Amino acid sequence: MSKNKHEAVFAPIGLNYDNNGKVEKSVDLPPVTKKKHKSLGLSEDDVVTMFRQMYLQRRFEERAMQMYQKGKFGGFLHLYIGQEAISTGTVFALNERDDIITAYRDHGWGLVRGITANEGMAELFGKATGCSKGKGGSMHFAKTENHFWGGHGIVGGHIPIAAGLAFANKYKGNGEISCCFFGDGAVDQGSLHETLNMAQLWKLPCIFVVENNGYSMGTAAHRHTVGEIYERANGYGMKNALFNGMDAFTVYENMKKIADDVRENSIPYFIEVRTYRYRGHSMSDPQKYRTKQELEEYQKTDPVERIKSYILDEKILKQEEVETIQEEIEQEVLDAIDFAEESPFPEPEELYEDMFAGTPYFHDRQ
Amino acid sequence: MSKNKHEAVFAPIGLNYDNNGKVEKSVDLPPVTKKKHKSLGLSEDDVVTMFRQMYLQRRFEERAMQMYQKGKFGGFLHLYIGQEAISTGTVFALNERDDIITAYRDHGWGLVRGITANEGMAELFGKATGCSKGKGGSMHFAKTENHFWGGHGIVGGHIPIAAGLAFANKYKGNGEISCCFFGDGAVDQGSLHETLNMAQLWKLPCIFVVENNGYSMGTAAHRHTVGEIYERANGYGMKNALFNGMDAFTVYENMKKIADDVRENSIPYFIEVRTYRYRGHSMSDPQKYRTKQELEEYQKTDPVERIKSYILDEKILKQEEVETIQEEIEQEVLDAIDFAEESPFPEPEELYEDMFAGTPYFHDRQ
Amino acid sequence: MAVLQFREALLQAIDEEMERDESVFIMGEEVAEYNGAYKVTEGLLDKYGFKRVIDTPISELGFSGIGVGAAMKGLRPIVEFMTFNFAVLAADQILNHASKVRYMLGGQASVPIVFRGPNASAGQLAATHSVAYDSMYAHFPGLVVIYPSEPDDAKGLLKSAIRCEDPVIFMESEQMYGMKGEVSEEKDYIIPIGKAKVKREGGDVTVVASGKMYHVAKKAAEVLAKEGVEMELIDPRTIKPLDMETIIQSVKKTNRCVIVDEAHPYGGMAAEAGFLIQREAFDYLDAPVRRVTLPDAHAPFAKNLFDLWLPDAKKVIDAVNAVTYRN
Amino acid sequence: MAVLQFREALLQAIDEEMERDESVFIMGEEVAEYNGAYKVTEGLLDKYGFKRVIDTPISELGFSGIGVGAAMKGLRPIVEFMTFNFAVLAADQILNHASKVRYMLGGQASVPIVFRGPNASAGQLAATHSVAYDSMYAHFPGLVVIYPSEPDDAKGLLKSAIRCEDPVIFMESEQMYGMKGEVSEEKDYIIPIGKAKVKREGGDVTVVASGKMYHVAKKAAEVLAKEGVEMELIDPRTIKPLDMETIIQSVKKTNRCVIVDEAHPYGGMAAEAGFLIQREAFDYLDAPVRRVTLPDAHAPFAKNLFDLWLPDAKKVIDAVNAVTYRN
Ligand SMILES: Cc1ncc(C[n+]2csc(CCOP(=O)(O)OP(=O)(O)O)c2C)c(N)n1
Ligand SMILES: Cc1ncc(C[n+]2csc(CCOP(=O)(O)OP(=O)(O)O)c2C)c(N)n1
Ligand SMILES: [Mg+2]
Ligand SMILES: [Mg+2]
Repeated sequence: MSKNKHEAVFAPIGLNYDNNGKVEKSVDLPPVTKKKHKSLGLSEDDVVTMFRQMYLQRRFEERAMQMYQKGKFGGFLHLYIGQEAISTGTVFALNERDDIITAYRDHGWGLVRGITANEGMAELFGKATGCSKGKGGSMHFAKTENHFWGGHGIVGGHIPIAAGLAFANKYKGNGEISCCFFGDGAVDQGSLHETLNMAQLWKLPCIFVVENNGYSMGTAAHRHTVGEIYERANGYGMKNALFNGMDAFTVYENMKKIADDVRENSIPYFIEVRTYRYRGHSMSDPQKYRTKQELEEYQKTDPVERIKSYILDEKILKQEEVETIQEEIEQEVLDAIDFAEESPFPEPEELYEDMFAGTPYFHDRQ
Repeated sequence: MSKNKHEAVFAPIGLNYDNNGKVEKSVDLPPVTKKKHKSLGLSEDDVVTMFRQMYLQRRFEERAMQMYQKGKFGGFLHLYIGQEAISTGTVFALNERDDIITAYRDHGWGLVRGITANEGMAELFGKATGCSKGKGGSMHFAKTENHFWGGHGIVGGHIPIAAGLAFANKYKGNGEISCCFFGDGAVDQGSLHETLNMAQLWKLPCIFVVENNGYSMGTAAHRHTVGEIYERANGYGMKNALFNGMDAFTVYENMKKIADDVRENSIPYFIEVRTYRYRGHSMSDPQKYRTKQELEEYQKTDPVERIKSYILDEKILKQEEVETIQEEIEQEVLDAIDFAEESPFPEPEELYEDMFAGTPYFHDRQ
Repeated sequence: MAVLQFREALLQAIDEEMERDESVFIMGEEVAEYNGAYKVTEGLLDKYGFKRVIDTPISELGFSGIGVGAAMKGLRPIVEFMTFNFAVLAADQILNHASKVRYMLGGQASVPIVFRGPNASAGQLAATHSVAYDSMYAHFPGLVVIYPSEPDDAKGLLKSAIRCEDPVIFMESEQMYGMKGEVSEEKDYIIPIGKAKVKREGGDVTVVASGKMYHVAKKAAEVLAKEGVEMELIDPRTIKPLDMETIIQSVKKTNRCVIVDEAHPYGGMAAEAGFLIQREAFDYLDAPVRRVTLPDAHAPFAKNLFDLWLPDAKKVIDAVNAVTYRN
Repeated sequence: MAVLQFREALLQAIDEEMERDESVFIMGEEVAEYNGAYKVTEGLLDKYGFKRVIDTPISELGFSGIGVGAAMKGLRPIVEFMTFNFAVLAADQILNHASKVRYMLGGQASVPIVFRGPNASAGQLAATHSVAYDSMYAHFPGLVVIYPSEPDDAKGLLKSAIRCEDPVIFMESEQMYGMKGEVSEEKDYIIPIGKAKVKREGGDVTVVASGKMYHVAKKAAEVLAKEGVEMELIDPRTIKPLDMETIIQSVKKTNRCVIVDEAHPYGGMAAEAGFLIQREAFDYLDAPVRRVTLPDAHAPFAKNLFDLWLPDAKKVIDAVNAVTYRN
């Protein structure tokens, strides 16, 4: 490397080149809520369902990873592991008919919004029985009848689309709001700026949520975006919030309050949720950009373990009951793998299906 | 129009539909500097040159407008009239080798950076003797040997290019800075957001200046962009400023200070300069979106009249001397018209010139 | 038949469809209070109000995406670009989202949206404001591309576009907005997408031309007719689907073909149609298919260069002379 | 000759040019500390430091524009797109600025910039990650478009691209990065832009194929050879300038031609080359020119559909059979 000390440096310098050897934590987690489920308005059943949901997301992905490594399917596989409190807390806080849209790290969102393990696994395998008929794969889970609009692969591309969903909701006056999830990396896309300005100007009932998991691929957040992410909202006079995304209750509490405000006042909201991605960006990531210690640090705050402990500590369920749930879910996921394996691939003719809602047209089809 | 009071409204409502009849001023002008030329470090000669420059820009465009109306040339014609204090104050504040780039409202910038009236008028006429050889027309004045990089027609497109000029300056360590001018309308483009983030992250010596002239075409600033424009910088932790653009001294004072800071510390800066566009957006604009009173209000603060009065009040020149200058400039512009008229059109072969710096290539040229 | 300007025909189409269907709305720069940069939307705000006629900031990518999302959620947006040159900024939403969302989600969403506005050059506006983008969009799957040449086509096709269940790119021309023509007064006048129209019959040569180029070809036809050469002039009207059937049928009759295309040559509609003609009517061709297009060079500002740059009747005549071996 | 992976050949080219010229630098997502998403830039940061090897945010429009500005001010940027699918967001900078600035300013600035990265599909990545954009960029004036198929071409052409005084789109393939091939060890190995290479000689049919499709065509050639059909296989290497001279010369010999193109059919390189062949070699053609392309449909995820979607040797053989009337 160049020895010239006075030479220009552009991008901020990361872990492996930092002279002072100091390891900055990629995200600082704000405190979690101190409230118990009752004061949050959650029943014991709700808490158990939350746990089920989170555990399903976790095991679904851990098994999916195995299947990927066994070569059962191809394409990208971006795991949500570590971030499940966000999907789960959010979906509990929203109404069923509120719209959700996210990026390619979408399995958790799909499952919590009603894609079955079968439909999800089959989609990963590219089978006709998948939630998107095998057309979309891992990056395009969707269940629009449940107001989950996918799964999108272009970083930042779905941000204006979320505002469009909110636009339609306001246009129709249907009382529904829309909720857009994207990574810290997506914050740097111009689409965010254009959308925030219009959302604020037009008072669109839309919540923009940055799931800041510390990294955009191999680039730590402070190396790709300046300042504190939630403060970006200030430039637009948009209401904003920052909270911990490793605890489902914290997510639930905040999202509920914010969703009420957004719905009632038809306004947009900008949120930074701090979380951590346990796995590599996708399956091919050697993860040299972070230390093992850092990963372990965050794993101590694991959202699935946390809610499990809560259930046990609060004596909502006994250890054996928790284990039974875990076994049930394990079985559900294993069954899903069988289902996916046994499901048929799409018929060849399917290549030309689903392109058009109206009259299909294919130029020079031969 | 729909009678339903509860019906959704998206874009903020403008002049002709505002129920309460209140006419909002499109831009609030901050106060001008109280300093006199000496304490600003300007000589009497400098002040006279400033006046000459501003008067030239004014008369050049007034005559250009006439020529356009006479059908002497076609295309768009966006006049800078009313905004001349910004170009003039800035160019005096910058070093000669600092880079300037702007949008399509570029005549003033070209003239003050050394495009002669002849070269400018010939460009409008599409003649071979124009500053851009007649290839670019009104929107593409440029004189790159004087570090004026044009004249660009895509709203927001030249913003990252300005950062690129700054990047090159930092890369070369040449002590030059770059300065990017764009309208309030351009603030809404995603390119601004992406560029501000990178400029701040990479510490690029670049000044981003919004010439907020109250309108983006027919849309008042508050109807297309939220909040105060200069505050956008806060989201990026970028230094910023707001000042009056109807007074050359104010522009000079602020730009000088800022340019020093940017040069010395290799940082970006974001500025909102408040000004007013006296003419329509382009020649075909009926201007129904503003009142005559509003226009007249701003014309009272006319930057050319202001500096002229200053010169007389401070007895830098006598009335007759000012008149002589005005006559000289008038003649310069009239001569430029003759020059443009008499200049040849580009040779037909010129259609294929200037596309490539290296080996030219035209597919299927026939 | 009423005589209408092109812009009036477009306005009628939008107006009728907005009247007919509450879910149709229009947005874009200056479409509402300014009544449209080129007055296509004149009076719509007064009639339909702020909910359905919406001024946007200069945020092409953002408002196109808002359109896509609104369409997914059941509305029918008409998104006006001040010109398609600026839509390049929105290309990601058009190419990666509007056209693909449905397929990627296995048919779970549809995107009934119209992107419309002026295409190609409009006099001396120089390089960034003069490009014809119809061929570019036609290259990609899932998009209907329409570029009509006359007010009647414009009205009937725009109504079809607004009713289409899928994304449509609808292209106009600044220079044609004031052009007058007879427009059907049929109550609900619809022209099906994908049907070319033989606008002039002739046995000597087939000429294919759409949009502004149709008028250039027509002028050439008039000159050639005086010289005894009868042009069959086909206006495809929709660039995609491209009605090759009608074109091939004509070529089988005339055995010669010239395609006039406002795009640059490499891979434009002319290349595509020409390729297909040689493949499908090889044995019928008495001469190779020729094309008249822009050169592979940017639009210059200077009037004389601009006139050289844009295809004109003379170039069409030359090409016809070449395929009829008259030179 | 050294045997190198495609990615190594690219890296050598970049490394040599950075070594040779201080004004060359590279930027893009993950190019520096991560050593490149596909490891094309491995080791460059260690060798050249933070000034010349620069990680960018996910801001394709912004960093492309920074590249354009830096080029105008005398640097030679190499801008890496993680894939060209994401470059759609930067299309305004590429089409409206990089290629046009020089012309609009009457030659007062030049833009020696290379935009590079993987193009087209890379296995099952679904609709937004699988599009071939070479034909699209070739459509517009002022851009050189290169899409090499073998490591040797890649090295020699990338060096030429970096030295080119004008903007170049240099396209690679995720699926070819690991592919090995002999690469010249000549000291300063340069392949001139715009020259096709006849990579296999044969008298029965001319096949034109570049990039990933070259290998598909080559496989077809091997099968056909066993059946006694000798393919002349031409790799244009640069999509624009397209070396029609070499192609036409071959067609005049074989009288038959198939073009294999990874783009969608409408107005792709195949349409363009096919159009020009019929025009320039009309009397030499014993059969119409045929093409093998993607269908006019988006990339599906499912493996079986994806395999149907992507052109394969069988489709090339079918097309050759058609033009040689063997079916
Ligand atoms: C426009 C675009 N550019 C680049 C990519 C490649 N890419 C996919 S994910 C990714 C990182 C995104 O990071 P972040 O937004 O933080 O989301 P996370 O992966 O952490 O969930 C990149 C660069 C892409 N898909 N789209
Ligand atoms: C990307 C793009 N969109 C739209 C236009 C059309 N247009 C040209 S100028 C303009 C208004 C810009 O206003 P502002 O930025 O405030 O600059 P001003 O004209 O006031 O100097 C518009 C909409 C364009 N040239 N480029
Ligand atoms: Mg992230
Ligand atoms: Mg303005």
